[in-house]
Amino acid sequence: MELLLDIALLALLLITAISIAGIKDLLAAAMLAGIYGLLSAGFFMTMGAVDVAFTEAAVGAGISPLLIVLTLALCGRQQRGDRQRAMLALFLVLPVGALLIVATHDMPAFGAADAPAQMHVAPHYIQQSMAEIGIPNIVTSVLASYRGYDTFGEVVVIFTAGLGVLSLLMRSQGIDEPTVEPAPNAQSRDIVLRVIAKVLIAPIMLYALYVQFHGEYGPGGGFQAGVIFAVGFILYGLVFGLDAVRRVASHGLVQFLSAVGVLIYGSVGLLSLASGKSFLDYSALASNPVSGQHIGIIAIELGVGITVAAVMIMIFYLFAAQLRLQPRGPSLTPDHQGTDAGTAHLASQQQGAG
Amino acid sequence: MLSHLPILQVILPLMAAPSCLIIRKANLVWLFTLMVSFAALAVSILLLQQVHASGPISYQLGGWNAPWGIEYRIDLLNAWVLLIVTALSSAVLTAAHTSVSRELEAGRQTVFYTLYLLCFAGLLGIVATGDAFNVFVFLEISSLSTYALIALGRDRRALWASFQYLIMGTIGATFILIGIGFLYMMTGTLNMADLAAHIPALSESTTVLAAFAFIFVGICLKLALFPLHLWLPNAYSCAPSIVTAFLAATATKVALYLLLRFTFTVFGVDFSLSHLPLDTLLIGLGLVGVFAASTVAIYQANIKRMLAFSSVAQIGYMVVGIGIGTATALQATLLHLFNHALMKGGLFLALAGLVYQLGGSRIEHFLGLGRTMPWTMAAIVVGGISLIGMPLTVGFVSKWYLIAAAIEQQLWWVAVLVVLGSLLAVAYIWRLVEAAYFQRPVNDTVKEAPLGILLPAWLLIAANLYFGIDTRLPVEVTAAAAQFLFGGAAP
Amino acid sequence: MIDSLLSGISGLLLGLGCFFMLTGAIGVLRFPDFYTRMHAAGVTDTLATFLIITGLMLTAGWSLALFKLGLILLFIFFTSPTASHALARSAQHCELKLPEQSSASDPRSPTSTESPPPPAMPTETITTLERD
Amino acid sequence: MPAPRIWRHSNRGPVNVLLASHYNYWIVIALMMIGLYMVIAQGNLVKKIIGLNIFQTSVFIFYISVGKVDGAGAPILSAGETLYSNPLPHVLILTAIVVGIATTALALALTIRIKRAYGSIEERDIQAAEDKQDRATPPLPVGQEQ
Repeated sequence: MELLLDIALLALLLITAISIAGIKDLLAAAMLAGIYGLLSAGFFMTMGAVDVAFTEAAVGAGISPLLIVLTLALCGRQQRGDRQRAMLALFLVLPVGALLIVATHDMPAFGAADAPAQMHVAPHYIQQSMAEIGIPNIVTSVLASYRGYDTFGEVVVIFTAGLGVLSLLMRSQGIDEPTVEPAPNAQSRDIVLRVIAKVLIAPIMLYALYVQFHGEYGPGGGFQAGVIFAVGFILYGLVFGLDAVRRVASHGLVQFLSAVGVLIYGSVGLLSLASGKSFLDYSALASNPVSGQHIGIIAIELGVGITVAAVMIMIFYLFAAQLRLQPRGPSLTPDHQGTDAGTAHLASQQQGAG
Repeated sequence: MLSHLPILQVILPLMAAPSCLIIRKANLVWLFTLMVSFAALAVSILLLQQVHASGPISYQLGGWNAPWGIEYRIDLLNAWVLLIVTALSSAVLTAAHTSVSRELEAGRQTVFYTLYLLCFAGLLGIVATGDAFNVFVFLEISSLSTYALIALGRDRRALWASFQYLIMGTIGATFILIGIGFLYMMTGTLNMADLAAHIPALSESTTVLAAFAFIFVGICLKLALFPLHLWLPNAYSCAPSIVTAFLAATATKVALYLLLRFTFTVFGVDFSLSHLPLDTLLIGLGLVGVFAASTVAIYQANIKRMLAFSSVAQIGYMVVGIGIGTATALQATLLHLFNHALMKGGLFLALAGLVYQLGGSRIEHFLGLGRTMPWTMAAIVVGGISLIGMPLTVGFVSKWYLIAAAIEQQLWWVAVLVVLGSLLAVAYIWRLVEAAYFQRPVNDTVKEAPLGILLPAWLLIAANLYFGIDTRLPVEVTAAAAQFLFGGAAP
Repeated sequence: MIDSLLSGISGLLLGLGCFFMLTGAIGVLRFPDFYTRMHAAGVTDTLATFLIITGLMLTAGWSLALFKLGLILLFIFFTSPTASHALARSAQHCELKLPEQSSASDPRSPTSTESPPPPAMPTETITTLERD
Repeated sequence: MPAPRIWRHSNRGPVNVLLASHYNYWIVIALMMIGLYMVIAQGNLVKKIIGLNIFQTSVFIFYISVGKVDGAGAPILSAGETLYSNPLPHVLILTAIVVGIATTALALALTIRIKRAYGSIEERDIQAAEDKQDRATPPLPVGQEQ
């Protein structure tokens, strides 16, 4: 049964990928990319990778189609046919494919319990993490403690991306410059959207907090929580206008918080350095090593959550602010309605994944 | 605190980057960045001393032992590369304030320095780590910040160059990720030393072979080895001058380090050079790269672009050194790593001064510069001579070792081609000399480049001369590092 | 006894839910224009999700999962109609025409006749962005 | 630690076993090729980015498949369960997904800027504009130029 599900999902993924490659309408491609993300999240679920499925649902089916749609709103949705590069592409892709096929020749069978990947390092995590770290979610143990430094790198990557987008899309004069256009038209006048958005935002935030602090026991953690938290803000921004959401969290504040999250994570590491242990050795944080691990993991997950939420909100601000620069004039209201559906789906997918 | 040096090396700039956003004022941020860079330089000097005195250092991050946690492992090779990266970054940053305040608008300067620090930290992280997946993470930190830094260039082409680099770089990084995945699948570990212990038993496995191929191609994309170099000239010629100087002096060096680390330490000399025809491939690609890139360089009107192609050619020399596959040849590669960083750092900084005064770096800007900007022009000429490989400059030292290694292995044709390649360098450097010294200045009022840029540029150029005469330090360190790679690699 | 009854009901609900979901999908593919397609997607979507989740709740027993499923149900009851509403509003806003005219007279989407029918998210929404 | 052994299909039965046991990997390979093909062949920048996403996601699917153990559950410790999927690939892919979205965001921001600067997001148009800009530069006074 499980195998059947697996085969069906992968076949669907393949079909989706092929149709993305073939379709000329970019908006349809973006939506198919969202479906692709959702399907792969489903696949990860069947593979038992619940944390990954959660993240992929939030990113692959949520944030990334949202950003693509925002980009398309600025760049147009039609693609011109271009057959020139097809031969070159085939010429490059076929050897890669051949190499990959050759590589499968000596691979261990799928799902084998005695494959080398399952034998060497991983058993230690499964058998020892309860004694050494004391939390049931092994993925969180490995993520936050055994390989906590990778996760620090991951937070810095997100921070870098936020800064990169900032450096690309910020106005030349300054960062906090007020927008030129009058605001009256900026918010959706649709009563249904406004009411539902108001009703939903509080539970979304609550859910984000739940995911943030439940990561030790179930799927979830700082990254997923940060994304959901940001989604709450994005929904607010989409319905009530960019200015309204900026009044809640100004651009400068968001920028500041994105740095603070990284600093929190790093400071935990520096604390353990200061007490003579290795960088990010949480056992230095309390007299009992296991409770030290607990404290450390909660602290760094908080750092991750803050940075991720801040960067996602910042990226949304920057992309959305670009829409106002459109020479065609204010196109905010329809845009809100257009992308709101995407957000609603996104939020529901996240809920489903949780 | 001395035992924490390996992590401090990376964590200093990494933590300093978000702090920049909190400081906010561009001048202060520059000062702060500069201090951090010099602190990192001090750390790397201490590290090199420690490693030289007492052998490789291993640092367990999070207090978890090696195959389970992430390990930093500093040996002579990475200590050497760390020193190069931090030293060049410090020199480039000294010049940054003058150049950046001219080339970038005030609002973007803070973000610029933050991204610079992130890129710097990413490069250091790649070099310091002993964990294959950690390499990928830090590779992405440095890459993402590099894309953003390049896109800060004033010309709109900077955007397109950055996009092209982003696509190629991401494909490269994903290839590396695939390779690491294959390795993990076959061995169950991500630690480099642990991988090195497992791979000899698996050398017949096609999966490991494919892993090697993917990692090799992925790194070569980042390294801009000849047929995969297409992103480099655009990226270098469109980026802000300081970014070009920094990337040319450090980024490709780190990619080359990664190539050495994977071929020699992880896969082992036996696997990479004996088992596979990698030596022929590398010599071939390297030499073709030298000739193709040098020839194209001769016809470039934009001098930044010309030097970018020259970088591709110089990478060719380094790769030839790996391909010859002896300790001497490897030493030549490691020497050239250092020397090329000095040359290109100095040359691109001098160009930054030129751009500061003239607003561009096309060949017509050079007319008569020998008279109007004598010091800047002199720096460029000395750097160019070093690039050609004339005696008394560092360029000579590394080429000498390379030719000696080729002759040692009876590869006469390689030696001859290396010399011929240098002649092509004469051709493109001569164009500058001719324009600057044998033509009339278009505009007599042009002033010398500001001291803020000229001094660091001359510092690097002087280093070109100094290490060309007193070769003890680099030769000693690289000899030991090359020995270490050949001796300590295959267990 | 109760158990088998419960599982029987839940199986029935799941089956019905899947059936409606399928009809909705077929509707999206087969219906001629945006509004009817949206009708097919929106109405069946809400009903089918309701049936499927109720079916799952019956099998979950008294547990945390039941509670979570209930929350998801509540969430979807809010979002799914709202999403349909938002779509219809934007279609109305840009005075989207019915297909007979639209494919012939819309210069912006010359390829729309050849391209395969759009997926569950109707592509027409973004036209609003471009027209205003 | 047990020495890893080399897997050979010759000692593991007929071809259909091979097909079933590596089904995931075949699909992953197909997805990778489609993604890479899109990145290279598509002229539209947004389409390239979507292709890059597919390419990266296929690698994620590969990693997660590596970590799968038949009959094992999610790697969350619970009483009475002894068999868990391998948590390490999950952790690696969590990081990789984040890296992927970071790259996507940056690439899309670049696309917006490119649209502003060149008026198009088709590679052909941009290349044409570049060539035009190259030709528009004045003829060079120094003799060696082409």
